[in-house]
Formats: sequence, C-alpha cells, structure tokens
Amino acid sequence: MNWFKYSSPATFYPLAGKMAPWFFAAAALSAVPGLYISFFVAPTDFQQGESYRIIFIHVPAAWMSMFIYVVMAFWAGVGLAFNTRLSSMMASALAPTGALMTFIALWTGSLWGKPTWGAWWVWDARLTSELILLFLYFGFMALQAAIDDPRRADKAGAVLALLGVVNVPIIYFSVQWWNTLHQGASVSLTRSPTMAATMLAGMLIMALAFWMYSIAASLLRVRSIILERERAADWVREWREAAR
Amino acid sequence: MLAALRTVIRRDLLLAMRNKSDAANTLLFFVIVSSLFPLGVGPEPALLRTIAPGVVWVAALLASMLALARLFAADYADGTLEQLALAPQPLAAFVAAKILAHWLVSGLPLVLIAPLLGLQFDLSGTALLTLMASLLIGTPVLSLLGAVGAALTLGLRASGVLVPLIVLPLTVPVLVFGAGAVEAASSGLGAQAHLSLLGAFLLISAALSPWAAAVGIRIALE
Amino acid sequence: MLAALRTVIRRDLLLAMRNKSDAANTLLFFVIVSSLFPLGVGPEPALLRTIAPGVVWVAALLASMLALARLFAADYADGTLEQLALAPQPLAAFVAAKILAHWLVSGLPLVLIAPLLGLQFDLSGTALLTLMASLLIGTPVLSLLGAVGAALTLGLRASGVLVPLIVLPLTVPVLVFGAGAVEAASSGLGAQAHLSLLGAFLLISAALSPWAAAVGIRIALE
Amino acid sequence: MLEARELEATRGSATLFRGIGFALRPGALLRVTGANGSGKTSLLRVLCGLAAPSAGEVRWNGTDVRALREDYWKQLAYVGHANALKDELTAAENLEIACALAGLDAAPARVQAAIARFGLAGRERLPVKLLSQGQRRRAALARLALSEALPLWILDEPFSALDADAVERVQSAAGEHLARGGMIVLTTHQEARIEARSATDINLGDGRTEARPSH
Amino acid sequence: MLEARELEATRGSATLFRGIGFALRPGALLRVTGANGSGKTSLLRVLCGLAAPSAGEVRWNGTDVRALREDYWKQLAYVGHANALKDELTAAENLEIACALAGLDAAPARVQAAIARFGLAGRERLPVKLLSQGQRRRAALARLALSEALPLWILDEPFSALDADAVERVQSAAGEHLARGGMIVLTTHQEARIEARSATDINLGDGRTEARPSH
Ligand code: HEM
Ligand SMILES: Nc1ncnc2c1ncn2[C@@H]1O[C@H](COP(=O)(O)OP(=O)(O)OP(=O)(O)O)[C@@H](O)[C@H]1O
Ligand SMILES: Nc1ncnc2c1ncn2[C@@H]1O[C@H](COP(=O)(O)OP(=O)(O)OP(=O)(O)O)[C@@H](O)[C@H]1O
Ligand SMILES: [Mg+2]
Ligand SMILES: [Mg+2]
Repeated sequence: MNWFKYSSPATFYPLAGKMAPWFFAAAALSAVPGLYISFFVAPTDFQQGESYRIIFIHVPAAWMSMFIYVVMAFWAGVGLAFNTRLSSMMASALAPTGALMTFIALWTGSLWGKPTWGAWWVWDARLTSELILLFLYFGFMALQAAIDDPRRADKAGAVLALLGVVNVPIIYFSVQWWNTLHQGASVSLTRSPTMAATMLAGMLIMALAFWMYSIAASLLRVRSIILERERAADWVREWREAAR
Repeated sequence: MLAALRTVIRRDLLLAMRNKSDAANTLLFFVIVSSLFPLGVGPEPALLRTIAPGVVWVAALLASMLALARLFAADYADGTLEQLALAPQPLAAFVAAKILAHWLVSGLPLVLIAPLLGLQFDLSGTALLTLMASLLIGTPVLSLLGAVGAALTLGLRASGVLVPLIVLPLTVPVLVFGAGAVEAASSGLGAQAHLSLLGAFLLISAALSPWAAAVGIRIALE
Repeated sequence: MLAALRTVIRRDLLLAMRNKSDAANTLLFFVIVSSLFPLGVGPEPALLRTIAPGVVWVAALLASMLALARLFAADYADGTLEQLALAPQPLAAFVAAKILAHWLVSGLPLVLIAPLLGLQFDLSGTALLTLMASLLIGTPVLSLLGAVGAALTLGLRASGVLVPLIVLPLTVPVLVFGAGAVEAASSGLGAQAHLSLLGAFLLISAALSPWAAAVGIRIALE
Repeated sequence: MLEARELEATRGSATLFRGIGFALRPGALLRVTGANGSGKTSLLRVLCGLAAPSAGEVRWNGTDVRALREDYWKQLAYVGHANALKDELTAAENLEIACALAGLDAAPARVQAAIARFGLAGRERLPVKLLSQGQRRRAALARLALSEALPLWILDEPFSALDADAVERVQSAAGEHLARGGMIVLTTHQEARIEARSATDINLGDGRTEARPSH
Repeated sequence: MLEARELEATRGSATLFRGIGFALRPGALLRVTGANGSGKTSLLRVLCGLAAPSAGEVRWNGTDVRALREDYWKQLAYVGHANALKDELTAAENLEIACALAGLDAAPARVQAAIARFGLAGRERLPVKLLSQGQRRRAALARLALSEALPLWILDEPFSALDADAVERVQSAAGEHLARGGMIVLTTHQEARIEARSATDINLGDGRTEARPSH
C-alpha cells in the first residue's frame, strides 16, 4: 500500500469522508454498552455513593486530553519538518477536540469535586496541570486564529506545540512537587483500593468510545479545513460541480 | 453626528471580529493571571479565599490595561487618527465611541467570566454576585482612565509599559472599592456603600475622560 | 561574528538609553503591581508575609511579559529585522544578543530592586537573598521564553495580548520553583533544590529558545 | 476661498519657511514644491489646521481655520503621507467607513465605482494588508472619487508608489475636481499634468536653512 | 553571477508571475517593471532568499541561494520599501550599525562621506524621526555608499519620496557600482537613467491574473 498517496489532501479528503461515519458508529456502539455498564451494572461505591459514576466520563476524557496534545504536536512537527500540508491540517483539526476533552475533564471533575471535597475547585496538582493544558490548547488555537496566512499559521503553531510538548512533563512534575511540598491530606482522592472488575470494564469501554469519537470528529474537521484551504484547487471545483 | 459615532463603534467591533482572537485574548489573560496566583502563593483554600477578591480585581485591572495600551496606536500609526481629527464631529465624541466599543469587546467579557474565577477560589454566592456588580461598574472606569493614558503616550516607543505606569495609580480607588465591595459581601456586611462610590467614579470619569483623551490626541498629532 | 553580536547588544542598549524611560518603566510596573496587592488584599501583616513570594514573582512575570511582547516589533515594522535576516551571521545569534540586551535592561533591574519590595512585605534576610537569587536565575528564563512568543506573534495586531497568553502557561514551572524557593527559605528549609531546578530550566531554555525564536522570525518574514 | 498670510513654521531652532502667502480661489491648483526636507509636509499640515504655524494664519472664506475647526474640516479632504487604511478591512470597507466619518454619501454602488475608477477592481475581497504598496496608495486615494462634494483637497505626495496608469487616474480625478470648481493643494516630486484654469507653484527652497537639533 | 530559473510565485490562490528566468553578470543592471501589484516586491524578496518561490530557483554562482544562506547574504545589499532606520538614532548612528551588522567597514570618516554624498550634511545631529520622508529615504540609501564591496545590490523603489537632486545622487552611485563590476536589480515606476554596460528589463505584466482571496 502506498502511504504517500494519502498524504495529499485531494486523496485524503474522500478517504476521510468514507472513514468518519464508521468511527462515529463505533463510538456510538461502544458508548451504549459503556454507559449501560457505568450507570446500571457497576456497583455503588461504598464511600461516595452514586456520584462516583462521573468517573466513567471523567477519566477517559482526562486521558484523551493529554494524549491528543502529544499527537497534535507530532503532526505539527512533521508538518514543520517535511512541509507536508496534510499533517499540519491534522494538527489544527485535533486542537479543538483536545481542548474539548480537557474541558470535559475539568467540568466533570469539578462537578464531582463539589460532593466529594465540598468545593468546586481545589488547587491540586492534577487539576492544576490539567488547567494549564487547557491554556496551552487555547494558546495554540488563538495563535493560529490570529494568523491569516495558513502556511504561516501552520509553522508558527508547530513551533508552539513542540515547545509545549517539551513543557508538559516539566509542568506536570513541577506542579506535583509544588503541591506535595505544601499540601496536607485534605485533597487526596478517596477511593476504594481495588476497583471492581465491572467498573474497570465500563471505564475501558468508555475510553474506547472517546477514542472513536475523537478520531471521527477530527476527520470531519480536517475535511472542512481541507475544503477551506484548497477551495481554489481544481479538484475542489470539480467536486463542487459534481455535488451540484 | 450619531451616524458617525455609530460608524466608529461598528468599525471597531468589525475590526474586533476580523481579529476574532482579540477579545478572547484579554479574557484569557484575565483567567490566566488569576490562575497564576495560587501557583505562586500555594494551594491552601482558606488563604486563597481571603485573597480572592484582591486577586481577581488586580487581574481585571491588568487585563484592561494591557488591551488599552494600544487603543489608539493602530489608528495613529496608519494615519486614521489624523483623519478622525479632521472629521466634522468633535474628536471627544469619537473617543467616547471608541472607548465604548473597546469596553464591549474586552471589558464586558471579563464581567461575565468573573464568577467562574470566583468559584475557583471558593467564594460564596453573594460574594460572586457582588464581584460581578463591582466589575460591571468598575471596568468601564478602567477603560475610561486607560484611554487617557493611551492618548497621552501616543507614538511613544515605550507606550506599552508607560500606560500601565501612569494609569495604575489613578485606578487605585477603583481597586480598593471594587475589592472592598466583594470582601464586605463575603464577610456578611453590605456592599452598597462601596458600589455607590464606584458608581460616582464612573460618572466623573465618563464626563472627563473623553475630553482629556481628545486633548491628548490633538497634542500628539501637532 | 562576535563583533556583529556586540553591535546588536550595543545598539539595543543605546536605544534603551535614548528612551531613558523604557527600562525605568518595566521596573516601575513591577513595583506598582506588587504594591497593588496589599491594596486589594488588605493590610494584615501575617497574611502579606505569606503571600509575598508569590506576589513578587507573579509581578516579575507580568512585568517581563509586558516588556517582551514588543521585543522584535519595532525592528519588524521598520524593516531592520529583514536586514538582520539577510546579515552574514546566523539569525539565532542575533536573537540571543537581543535577548541578552533586553534582560540587561529590564530583567536585571528587577533583580536588584526586589529586596526592597521584599522588605515591604516584611521578609527575613535569608528569604530576601533567596528572592534575589531565584529572580537572577529565573528572569532570564522568562526573557528566553517570552522571546519565542514575541517572534511567533510578530506583526499580528493582537500580539500585545497574545504573547502573555501563549507564554504564561509555559512559565508555570519557573513561577512555582521561584516562589517555592523563597517560601522554603523563609520557612527555614533549604532552597538549594529549587534553585538548581531553576538553573536546569535556564540551561534548557538558553539552548532551545534562540533557535525557536529565529525560526519564528523567518516564518513571519516569509 | 483659502488664504494664507505670512505663514512661518519652525522646527527646533530651524525656520522651515517664512512669509508664505497665497489666495486659492475655486478652480485653482496650488502646487508646493521644494527639496526633501524643505517643509512641504509641514506646510500642508498647517493648512489643514492640524498644526499651528509659528506666525501668520490660514483663513477659509475669511475666518481663521483654527477658530472654524469642524466647520472647516467639513469642507476638506486630506490625504497625507500615511494611507489611513485599516489593514484588516477590505478597500471597500475602508472607503465606506472613511466616507461615513467625513459625512459623505457612501452608497455601495458609489464605493464600487470609486474602487473601479482607481483600478482596484478584482481585489475587492482582499484585506488591505495583502495589497501591494501601490495598491494601498490607490485605495487611499479612491476616497477622492467620493469627495466631489468637498471643495478643498489637500494631497501630500499623492503619486508616490503609483505606476503610470494610476498617476493618470489621479490626475484626471483632480482635473475634474478643478473643473467643477474645487480647489487643490498638492506636493509632488514628479511631473503633474493636471488640467487647471489657474495653477500656481510655491517653492520652499532647498530646505537648507540652518538646522540644529532641538534637544 | 545571479541566475533565476523558471521562478513562480503565488499569493493566496493567485499566481503573481511564472517562468521568470534571467542571468545577471558583473556590471549588468536588471530593471523589474510592471504595474502596481504585479509582483515586483515579491520577486525581489525571492531573489534575496527571504521568501521561497513556489517553483523554480535562484542561484548565486551556480548554487541555490536557499542553501547558501549566510554565504550569499554576505555578498548582498538589500534596500526594501521599508527604510530599516531606528527612529531614535541619528543617520550616522544608523549607518554605523547597519554596516557593522553587514560586516562592512564603518570608519567615522567614511560614514560622514556617505552622509554628505546623499545630501544629509547639516542634519547629522537630528534623530531620524525628525527627518522628512525624503530625508529618511536618503539616510536608508546612504548605506549604498558604504557597500562598494558587496557585489549585488537589490533595490525596491529606491527613488520613492526622493526629489530630483537625490534621484541624481542615487543614479550616480548606481552607475559607479556597475562600472566597478557590481550587479544591480531594481524596481521603479519612474525613469531611471543609470550608466550601464548591459541593462535588461523584465516586465511582470499588469498584475491582473485572477486574484481571489485565500481565506
Ligand atoms: C476539576 C477537577 C478535576 C480535574 C481537572 C481532574 C483531572 C484528572 C486527570 C488529568 C486525570 C488523569 C490522571 C492520570 O491518569 O494520571 C484524572 C483521573 C482521575 N480523577 Fe480526576 N480531576 C478532577 C476532579 C476529580 C475528582 C473530584 C475526583 C474524585 C473524587 C477525581 C477522581 C479521579 C480518578 C479516580 C481518576 C483516575 C485515576 C487513575 O486512573 O490514575 N477527579 N483526573
Ligand atoms: N527639531 C528639529 N530641529 C531641526 N530641524 C528639524 C527638527 N524637526 C524637523 N526638522 C526638519 O524639518 C523639516 C521637516 O520637513 P517636512 O517633512 O515638512 O519636509 P517635506 O518638504 O515634506 O520633505 P519631503 O519632500 O522629504 O517629504 C526637515 O528638514 C527636518 O529635518
Ligand atoms: N492572499 C492573496 N490572495 C490574492 N492576491 C494576493 C494575496 N496576497 C497578496 N496578493 C497580491 O499579490 C500582489 C503582491 O504584489 P507586490 O507587493 O509584489 O507588488 P509590486 O509589484 O511590488 O507592486 P507595487 O508597484 O505596488 O509596489 C498584489 O497584487 C496583491 O494584491
Ligand atoms: Mg513630505
Ligand atoms: Mg512593491
């Protein structure tokens, strides 16, 4: 199989169009049993009662938020190094999904925090680094939005994303250390030591659903970015005429 | 004349839209600055709750100043300000229109997002409401005062740093009463007195600032 | 090549001298911001002593960001940056020279004045020394990171707000360890570990930032 | 009628010009010439009322323009060295706004016509910052095509950065304005071939009156 | 020797020019002409190696300039639309710094001579921001008087804002450079009378290839 064939926007566009519905379907297919297990099968937590069920959304979202940043930086870096337009478009398409995941993790976390800690927000290491991750996404998107020339936006965004990827672990550990230096036990997560097997299963299935959704959403977004940037190219014109 | 003013407001809003990020950035700066404090100060919730009103207000102050420093700069550099000065309407009216547009784009969003930041610092419901009210009355004062600073430093190379420098001392009363209102509310006292004083500042500065800024601009153009 | 770098440094220092106010402004901004806090937070000495390291460090961060946002802007607007990009020396070297000059003008004075601010907050002797040391190692990191932000946003209308936005999140570790060092010192623990980590950040950013900024500038000029 | 009496301008310790006087009647063209730095831009800014002369006065229909202010500016179109364009907006949007501020009729059809007249058709949808140097100058000057109603035009180096075709367009717009009874003051280092009933030149010399820094 | 092969530049979705090729030998002058917006500035920036062409390449003595980088720039003097002057410094200080960065000899006497040559004597002590438009352009061009050692000069609209006297001075400096075996690429909308053994024109057309916004 010739991979390079698909690195051109013109060939990738229809491919992405064909793949996206499948990933959406997979997301829906795993979300239904995942949510069922989470809300009806998994046992009630003996310490936190029903509110712990947020975990099935919260944790997959938190995982995705961090993972997507790395993938985004990877594509941006590839675009910068090899001048491949499609990889840069991939990076731009991933950013909003990543920010959304970060936001969901923060939102569900603080919804959960109110019953467990009695506050919407505490300055715990994990929460803080997640918040900074959100700012990093925003910075990336704001920079790209402020630049009109797409080629320049791609390159400048790539430099920033790479700088961010170097920084994310540094931020993560520095915040952790900052926190443990001051922090008493007030903010430790109270959870049962061993996770019930059904809980684990529910979480893994939900994680799969989040994966599928993220891929599908990014594919759709990359399609619209391709259309916008290549609207003068012959193939878009032909495609548009054909669609008419 | 009203038509001309509407044109200025519409133009500035249009420019803000073209540069979609512009308004969002002030807001994000506000959010980031107030989130930096806990990192510097440490995560103790009780401590954070005590300093919250001050921190949020200082962050609002800094965010407004930043955006304001360049309020007239672009118009000055490209010659538009010269054209405004030669327009058949009084310059002060244009200045007022520009300030209004600027506040709509960068001040109002601060007011709207403030409760979220207050939640981060675990403020109570009344305190949150008072925070919004004090920002709603206070941020226009900041915009008005900042505009005067921006006009006086027009065309100077260092204006990015000069504006905060000459404006911040003027805004001290706003800060004191703004943060004071929130503190009063969260310790159960009424914030009425503080808020009325803020309102008085707003009236005074709305009456004086556009004229002062217009004079500053004419001086810079001469 | 060294001669060319010396020329850049000398030129930037000369420009700073012509605009005497420039360096003074960053400093004053630093002083004003850290003095605003007691106004916003209230005059309790114990409270102030607790928040002092964080406040001073956040103020240093903001002051550096402000001055940095326009590090390359003037050179870009008047065409000098184009000439630097076409000079027979690597652009990254010029960038490093400009950062150094900028730090000498706006970072070093912060370090020197910081103990005075610390006294305002009633910090102890060792804490004051640690404050200076942490700023001495930390502010160059801020300048280096800020330069990358300034390069990436060159020529964008919103750059004044965009630079803090993209740079502040990256500076979190500096803030955490800088303020942490002072706190450790004032609570009697050693600040050694914090300071060595800051030193490591300095090395990393000195190695990477000039290149990243040079790439950013070439992108902007293209 | 625009009159100047005994105008003098100083910069630092140097006198740029002294004793400048003229009367400009409807239909007349005044061309200010002089070497680089002789004070042409300074004179034009004094005529606009943006800067105060160090001696003498400028009168519009008999009244000092520094006293008339808005009443004078209402009658004036000034195009300076700077283009007064917003980089983010298109040429048409810029024109509309400029006209609205000057109190001129800016109906879309008129704006389109002005843009076409100055040879920018086909670039309507580009923000001004993407235009070339000369195209930007054209966009700034297109304002003149909408300013027939303003009797006095003051133009500082209108032809700079323009190609031959654009120079031609500006000259014909200026000629029409004079023909309908307008007045024009302009500076230029190039040849200007403008049809005018009456055309005067003022020469400000070679700008080498002793110049010493003021600080 | 500077060679261009099959150069093409696109902006947004518009192609500015295509298939541009030439070879410039020592002593030769290349003048790029074309209407406003035809791509002259874009071409010059490609020739400098500041921007990448969308197709084709520029070679200096047989090697691609994007590969040579510093080794090419060492041989090049570029004066763009922008003057690259620091407002706060005097013309002499600006010149000194520019020369030091380009690795040229900037002895005070030479700098003084360059300033006098471009007719700025008497303004030495003024910071550049107080100079008139044309004087600033002169100060930017004075760099050429110190760049005899650089074989290739690339000049974008050198005559804009200059009076007749200054145009004459620039032309004679250019003529001397060609006579000593230098090469010059320039754009201008005005007549240029420069003594040259060999002079070529390249016309980029009228810049009206279909232009549609890129976003
Ligand atoms: C706004 C608030 C919150 C944020 C930003 C947040 C953030 C995160 C992040 C980033 C992770 C992934 C960490 C990793 O895998 O290493 C995570 C995992 C987790 N969070 Fe939260 N969280 C928040 C609130 C909460 C609350 C209130 C609870 C429960 C009391 C909670 C319980 C958990 C659990 C159980 C995990 C899984 C840990 C693991 O598998 O390692 N979170 N959270
Ligand atoms: N402070 C000062 N001291 C001495 N001379 C000054 C001072 N400020 C400005 N000048 C001189 O005043 C003159 C201003 O000229 P102006 O801009 O009006 O010239 P101009 O005729 O428009 O020139 P150009 O043809 O170059 O546009 C310049 O010669 C400048 O050197
Ligand atoms: N994104 C874009 N889409 C379409 N056209 C563009 C875009 N960006 C720039 N252009 C066009 O590219 C051209 C750039 O021209 P350039 O500045 O090289 O012209 P020039 O020949 O130097 O003109 P002048 O004589 O006015 O200096 C202009 O015609 C401009 O309208
Ligand atoms: Mg002039
Ligand atoms: Mg050009």
